[in-house]
Amino acid sequence: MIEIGEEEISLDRMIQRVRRNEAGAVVSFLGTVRDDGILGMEVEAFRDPALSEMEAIRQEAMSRFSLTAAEVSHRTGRLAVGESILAIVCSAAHREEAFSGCRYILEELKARAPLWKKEISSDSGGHWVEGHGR
Amino acid sequence: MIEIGEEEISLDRMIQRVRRNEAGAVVSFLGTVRDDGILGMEVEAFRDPALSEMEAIRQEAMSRFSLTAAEVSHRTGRLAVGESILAIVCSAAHREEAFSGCRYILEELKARAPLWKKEISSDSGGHWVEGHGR
Amino acid sequence: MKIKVLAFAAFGGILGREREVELEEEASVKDLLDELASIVPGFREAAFEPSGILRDYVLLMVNRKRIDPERDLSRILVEGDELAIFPPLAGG
Amino acid sequence: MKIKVLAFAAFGGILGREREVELEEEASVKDLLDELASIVPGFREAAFEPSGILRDYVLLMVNRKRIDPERDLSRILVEGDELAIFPPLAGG
Repeated sequence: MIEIGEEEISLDRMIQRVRRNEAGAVVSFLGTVRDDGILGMEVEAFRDPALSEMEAIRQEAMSRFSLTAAEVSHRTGRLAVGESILAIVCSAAHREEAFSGCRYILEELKARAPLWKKEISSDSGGHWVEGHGR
Repeated sequence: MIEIGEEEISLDRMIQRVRRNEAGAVVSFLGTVRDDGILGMEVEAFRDPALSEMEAIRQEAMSRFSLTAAEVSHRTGRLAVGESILAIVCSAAHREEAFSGCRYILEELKARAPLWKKEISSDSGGHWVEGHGR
Repeated sequence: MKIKVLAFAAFGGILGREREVELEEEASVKDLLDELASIVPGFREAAFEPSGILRDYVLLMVNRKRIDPERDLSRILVEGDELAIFPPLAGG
Repeated sequence: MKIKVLAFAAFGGILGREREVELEEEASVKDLLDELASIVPGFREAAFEPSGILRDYVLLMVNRKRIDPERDLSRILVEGDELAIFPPLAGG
């Protein structure tokens, strides 16, 4: 499952969904809004291209690392400090593949999915996080 | 929190407990009984030394990778295919530290904590998994 | 002809998230960017170097496919095309 | 004197998970292992090479601290000591 939405991410349900009898390892990554003296964050997506790119990345990870399952969920909209931004969950027969797959999806998503984050500061303004992805 | 016990692991609660406003990343590993043509697994621990070693490993990971929090839970007793054996959860300011800390705890635990696994096969017997840790 | 323009992140603040621009037939991507620069305050400074070259951090899609600003600014648009303009990606 | 013996994994199957062994005063870890070999069927074959050397995969703790079978088999035990015997670790 690939999703982009405003609702709270249910990491627990994602983990339950990727569990398989033939998988011995499940690795998950949860990205949250870190308190850097900000009030929160605003996440924006170019939704359909972002979903396609995330699905392409998921498929690459599945075949490259022989994953048994993988899910990615990215939130958009206004998020408070501590809230979830992104969750990635991968299952595989062995731990190496599950770790590598999760890391791969995370790095590729940052580089390739059309998503942006604005840090909301106390002065009712904010600034867009400088992107590195192209 | 470090724990060894017979009860089902609540990975979700572990993840909730390591979330912090100053942490931007939570990485978790869940090890489950993989279906290798076995009926299940029996996990045995030398309980107190295993708890001490797991706590020592947790502390090493906390300082080496600047983790904000880390928890480890290992089950013992008879486990069916698909059930959880082990969960490790780490939070950190950034993703690199959270991934490295989780991986470190997993590898050190396998090498250093006095725990053993027996694969239960269909013929009512089974065999102890050959250990690599000393 | 009408071209839809989508803008994200800082460019959304300047251009608005979505707008339609009326252009002559046979207009190129570069013509569209010039038109935006002439009608939207602040867009020229945000998107172009003082020398008139498109800034490095301006990324473009036509009909949801990335185009190369070095090569494809001369691409001719047709009625109903959609241009998306955004800074480097920063999700995750 | 009485020494407690804990055994895990395959050694638990041979020795039982926990037992007490009665030894002469001043007995060493090696004496304890020899006593186990003489009273418990199968333990000698499981723990020792045919040459009489302790097998590589036999790991030992005295009072929950690991001891080195190369160096510490001559260690003298005292009443109430606890020996743990187990194969290489295999958790996780």
